[in-house]
Amino acid sequence: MLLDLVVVVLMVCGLLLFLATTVGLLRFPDFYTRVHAAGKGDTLSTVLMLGGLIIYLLRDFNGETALTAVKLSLIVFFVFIASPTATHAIIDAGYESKVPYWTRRKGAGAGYDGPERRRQDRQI
Amino acid sequence: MDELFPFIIAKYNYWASLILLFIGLYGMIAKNNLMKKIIGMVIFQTAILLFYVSIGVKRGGTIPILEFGADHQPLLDATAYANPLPHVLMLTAIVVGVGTLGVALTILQKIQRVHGTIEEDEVLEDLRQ
Amino acid sequence: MKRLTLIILAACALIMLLAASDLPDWADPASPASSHLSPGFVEQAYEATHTPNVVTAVLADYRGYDTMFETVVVFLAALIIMIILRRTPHRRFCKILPHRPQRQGRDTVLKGAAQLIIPVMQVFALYVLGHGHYSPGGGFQGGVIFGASFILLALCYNLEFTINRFRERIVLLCCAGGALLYAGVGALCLAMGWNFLGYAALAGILGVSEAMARSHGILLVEVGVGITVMAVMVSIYYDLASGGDMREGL
Amino acid sequence: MIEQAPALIVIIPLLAALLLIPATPLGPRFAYGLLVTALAATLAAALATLNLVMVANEAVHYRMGDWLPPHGIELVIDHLSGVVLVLVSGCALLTAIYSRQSAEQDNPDRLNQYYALFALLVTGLLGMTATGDVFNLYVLLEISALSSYGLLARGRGPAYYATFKYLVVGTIGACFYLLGVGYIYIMTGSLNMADLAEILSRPELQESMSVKIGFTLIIIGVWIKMALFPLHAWMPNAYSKAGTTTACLVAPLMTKVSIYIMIRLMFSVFSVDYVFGVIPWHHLVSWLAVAAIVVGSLTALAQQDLRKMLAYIIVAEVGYMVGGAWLANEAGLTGAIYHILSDALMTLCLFMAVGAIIYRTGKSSAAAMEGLFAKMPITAAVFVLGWFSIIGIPPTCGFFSKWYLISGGIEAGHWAYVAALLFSSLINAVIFFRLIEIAYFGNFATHDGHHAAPARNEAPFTMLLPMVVTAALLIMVGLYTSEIITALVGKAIPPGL
Amino acid sequence: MEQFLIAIGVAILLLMLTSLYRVVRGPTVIDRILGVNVIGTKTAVLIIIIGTLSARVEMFIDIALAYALLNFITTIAAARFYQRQSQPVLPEVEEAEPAPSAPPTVEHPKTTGEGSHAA
Amino acid sequence: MAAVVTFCVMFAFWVVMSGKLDLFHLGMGVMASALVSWLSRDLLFSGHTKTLGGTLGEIGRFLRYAGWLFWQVVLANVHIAGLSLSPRAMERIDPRIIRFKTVLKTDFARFVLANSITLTPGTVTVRIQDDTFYVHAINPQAAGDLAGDAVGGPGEMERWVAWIFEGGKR
Repeated sequence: MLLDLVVVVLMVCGLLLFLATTVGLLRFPDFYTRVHAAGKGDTLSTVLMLGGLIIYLLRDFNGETALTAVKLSLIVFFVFIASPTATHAIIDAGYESKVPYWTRRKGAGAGYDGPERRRQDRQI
Repeated sequence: MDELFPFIIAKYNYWASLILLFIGLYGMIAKNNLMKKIIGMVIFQTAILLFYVSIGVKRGGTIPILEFGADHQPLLDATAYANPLPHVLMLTAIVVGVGTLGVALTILQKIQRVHGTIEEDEVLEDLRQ
Repeated sequence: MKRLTLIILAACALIMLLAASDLPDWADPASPASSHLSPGFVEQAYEATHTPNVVTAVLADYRGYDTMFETVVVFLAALIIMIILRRTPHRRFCKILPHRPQRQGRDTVLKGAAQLIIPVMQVFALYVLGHGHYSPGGGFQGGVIFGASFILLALCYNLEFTINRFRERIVLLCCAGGALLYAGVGALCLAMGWNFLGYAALAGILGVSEAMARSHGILLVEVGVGITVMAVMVSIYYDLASGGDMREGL
Repeated sequence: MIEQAPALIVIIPLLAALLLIPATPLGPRFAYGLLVTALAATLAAALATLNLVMVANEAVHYRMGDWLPPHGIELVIDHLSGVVLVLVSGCALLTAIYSRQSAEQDNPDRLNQYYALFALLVTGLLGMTATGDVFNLYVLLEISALSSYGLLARGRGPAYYATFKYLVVGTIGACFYLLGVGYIYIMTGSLNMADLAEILSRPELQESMSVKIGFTLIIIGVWIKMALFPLHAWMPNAYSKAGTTTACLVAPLMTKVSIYIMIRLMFSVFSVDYVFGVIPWHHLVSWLAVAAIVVGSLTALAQQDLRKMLAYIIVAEVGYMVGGAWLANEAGLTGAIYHILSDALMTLCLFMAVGAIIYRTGKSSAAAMEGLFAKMPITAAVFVLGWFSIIGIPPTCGFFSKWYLISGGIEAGHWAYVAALLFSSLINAVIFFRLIEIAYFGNFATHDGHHAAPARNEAPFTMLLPMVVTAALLIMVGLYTSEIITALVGKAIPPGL
Repeated sequence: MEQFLIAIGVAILLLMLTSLYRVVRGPTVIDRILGVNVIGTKTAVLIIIIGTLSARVEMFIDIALAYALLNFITTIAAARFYQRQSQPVLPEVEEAEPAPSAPPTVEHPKTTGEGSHAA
Repeated sequence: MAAVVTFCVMFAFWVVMSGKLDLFHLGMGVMASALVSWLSRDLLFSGHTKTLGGTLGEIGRFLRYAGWLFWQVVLANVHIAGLSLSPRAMERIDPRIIRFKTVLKTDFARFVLANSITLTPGTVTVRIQDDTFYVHAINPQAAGDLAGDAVGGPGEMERWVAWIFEGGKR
């Protein structure tokens, strides 16, 4: 019962983080800040959900489920390496190709760059 | 109308894949951009994959990998597993589709390099000269 | 013209959708597709081939002839892509692709990740290939993952680095070699006096029962499939990513 | 070993294709030798199989992997497929011998890979012919289609766009076929042709709308593959831009094997009663065939390029055979099957002759024919003989197949089809005389104004030999028409027609 | 508990569909790649949940791991492709400094020297 | 040396994945691990291992670091979740790119640092050009966190990473 509660808490936390990720992805003003939302929320929410599933599996503990749990934790480990790397690759590519940015400073710099920048981006 | 809805729900897999199929076919026939033609082709093939795979589903059937009972003997109850044949067929069809896609992309790359464009009318224009 | 196409296609779609009325319902256990051949496969496959994964058994044994040609299709795709893209450029027509330099000292993160992930990925690929009998997997899946590990290497380091590890000629040899292994196993069975691809013929060589011989035969051909698919993935990546001139990839 | 012959037909070219890749360092002569040897062995296996069939006087079954048919895949070779197997492997062997110079000329750098594609195309065609499983047929259809894309894209100049179009259309065709098989599979649960035929004969499936749609989709898919009239637009461009060897291999065989498949599916999977009794649109097909014949012939008349002209003639010939098969009588079907044989031989003959002309002159327009009789007398003779067969002049086999087709048309009372056949022969004769005029009386004056007899410049021996053999076969097959029909073609006619 | 897992799965699916907005809308290609990456990561979780529900999770782990790997490679490849397309071709001189339109740069207090390269 | 360690790790991974302990599958595992450790001999454990003891020490220190890092990840997520769900998000965002030079020598240590920066609150590594890091910070506070309290020296995280891979004191 207690384990069930832990599972529920973990998975709901994961879901909430994913919700935050999605909201951030839709709401943030420019590409770079969206990467923040997507890159971070994605990692931990995946990990939390997988953690919840691991505990759910381990409720009836035997050799087979233990092995399965170890395999699942390998996915967790993989996510920890892969997710920041993918985030970095994406933001590096965006930076290199001069994706328009958003900034609060100065009236002229605020908002997106002019339309010609975006048209240039479309061509790719 | 009352009959149509249960009918669609009961056979929604055919509806979904056929609609997808015709979207792909439309893209293949009507689009001017050759890349979009290829995308239409992929949609078309995917629709057929879905069509087949949906045949294999059996209510109450799990994936067709035999489960072992406590006595280490497999449970050989055919109704407990999905139909394996469509999966096998579609594995083949996927591979064929990927091969076709690769060849299509290659030829497209060559067209782009020879004619300088992947718009069909411009390619035809270039050929006429 | 486009509107005409749309109308014709919509009409065809409507006819075919309405004709779906005499198709069996979705997931109907009594439909002919689920009741004619499939019970036979599920019930006989384990006894005949010692392979719990029925899909693998059907794929590599009952319909092994199809799968052999499937491997050939993969090989064929690599061959065609190579023969079209790698031809000496046509003097008048083809433009030379623009050349972008490799970036130096920039890929620290990707290289670090690749160092960690690639070996693990390769073992995973071999695991998927070797355990096709017991879990979803087999030659195609394992080959794809193995090939993808080389693609990851090419993405994170660069194309030249990968080509130096895995040369184009060897890739092509692997493409043909895997399919040759498959067809060779089949031809071996034929030479042993059984029909083509009757792996039970291997029982004499391996010294096991016929069902086990079929199981090992399946593993052998899966290895062949895996080699071909792996090499083909790499070959297609080499050709398509560099436009056929092997100078630079993504 | 003889009972393994059906499997060997498919395996030998496959193994040859796979072995050609590691054999690259051994040089072009080895590759050529390997290909020719393998195809000769294939022809031997095909002849052995045909012999088996004729001795047993029934279909030979070969179980792949020793599995019983509805679960496993089997090869089924009866009289019809036996003939087509011999035809395909024979034509492939002749083309392989012929390819010595032109293949090396077209592919200086990648000859082994080119030959591997060649062998795989042959594998696909033979496998399609031999198989008894509808899904296996799809896989082999795609193998032959993919390798023909590769071969055609190797062609000259703007071949890429033509090949791309062929690829898109071909994929639509193959996918239609696959979808049709899906419909049939849903309704029957089987993929084996014999098993399907048994299940489909049940009365509740006869009227099923889904089976009808499946049949329609399958037939449309095969029609796209064979370039029947409204679906033919991809073909002439693709064939006329191809390399010489490619054209000789692809043009005669692809369409003929597709027609064989149509006949096989119509009568082995479905039945005569089903196709001509239940399917509501079977009357339309012969009109489609009439349109194909007329349009194909007229367009051929307008062409300047020799190979494009031949490609449009193939469009018309496809009309002959489809019309013959759908006339719903014995003479028509006999004519269609016999025409598969004779048409393959005569298109092969003509494409080879044109290839030799292109090889020597470098041109493919009708102007390349100038002074042909003086420059290349043997090639010219072969060309004339091939064209006689196309027109339908006895004793070439083209005459006899056309004879059967016309008598089938008369029997069915389908006068438009008969008229179209005669019209097409007339057009072919017109084209022939136009070409002969150029060849004989063409202006081969040199620039200084006086007539100089051009030097003799015959095609090389490896090109001449298969050409002469094909031309001889045209006459031989013509002379032995009645034997071939009673011993082989007649046995392939389904009962009830 | 099963209902709970189904609910979580459906919620994930809905959120994935919402993320699809970013894929459809863009505005730049790289935004779409980002959206696809997010969806792909969650797909792996969804596969495991489905496996748990059908009580055969050990079969689905392989699928999920393979999917996660391929999704990672896809993302990297797409990003690299996008990056490559915006790189200058060889005849031009390669830009040494980062893009002029990048966000404003402030020197970190601890680094010394190094001229500012702000836009 | 590196190949032996790689082989052991790969074989352990195989056994975990396979879960079948009969001779046939273990034999396949040995072959697979040997193949991979030959193919990828210069990938895993390349460049930054000297001895077995050194490797084990690195792994031990890394595990301690991982605990700290996980806490940082949680903080990062709470931070970003709060930011994106907050109604006044736009006012709290003030993105900028900061640049600094790292003291880390090996590529692998830089990789660990870069990924750690990406995982921690408010910062994403944008680019590494040799030893220069470009980091996108979502607001000035996050940039300040990265710097750590000791102005002029490396930030806290960088000190951790340096401690793992280059010994020295934390």
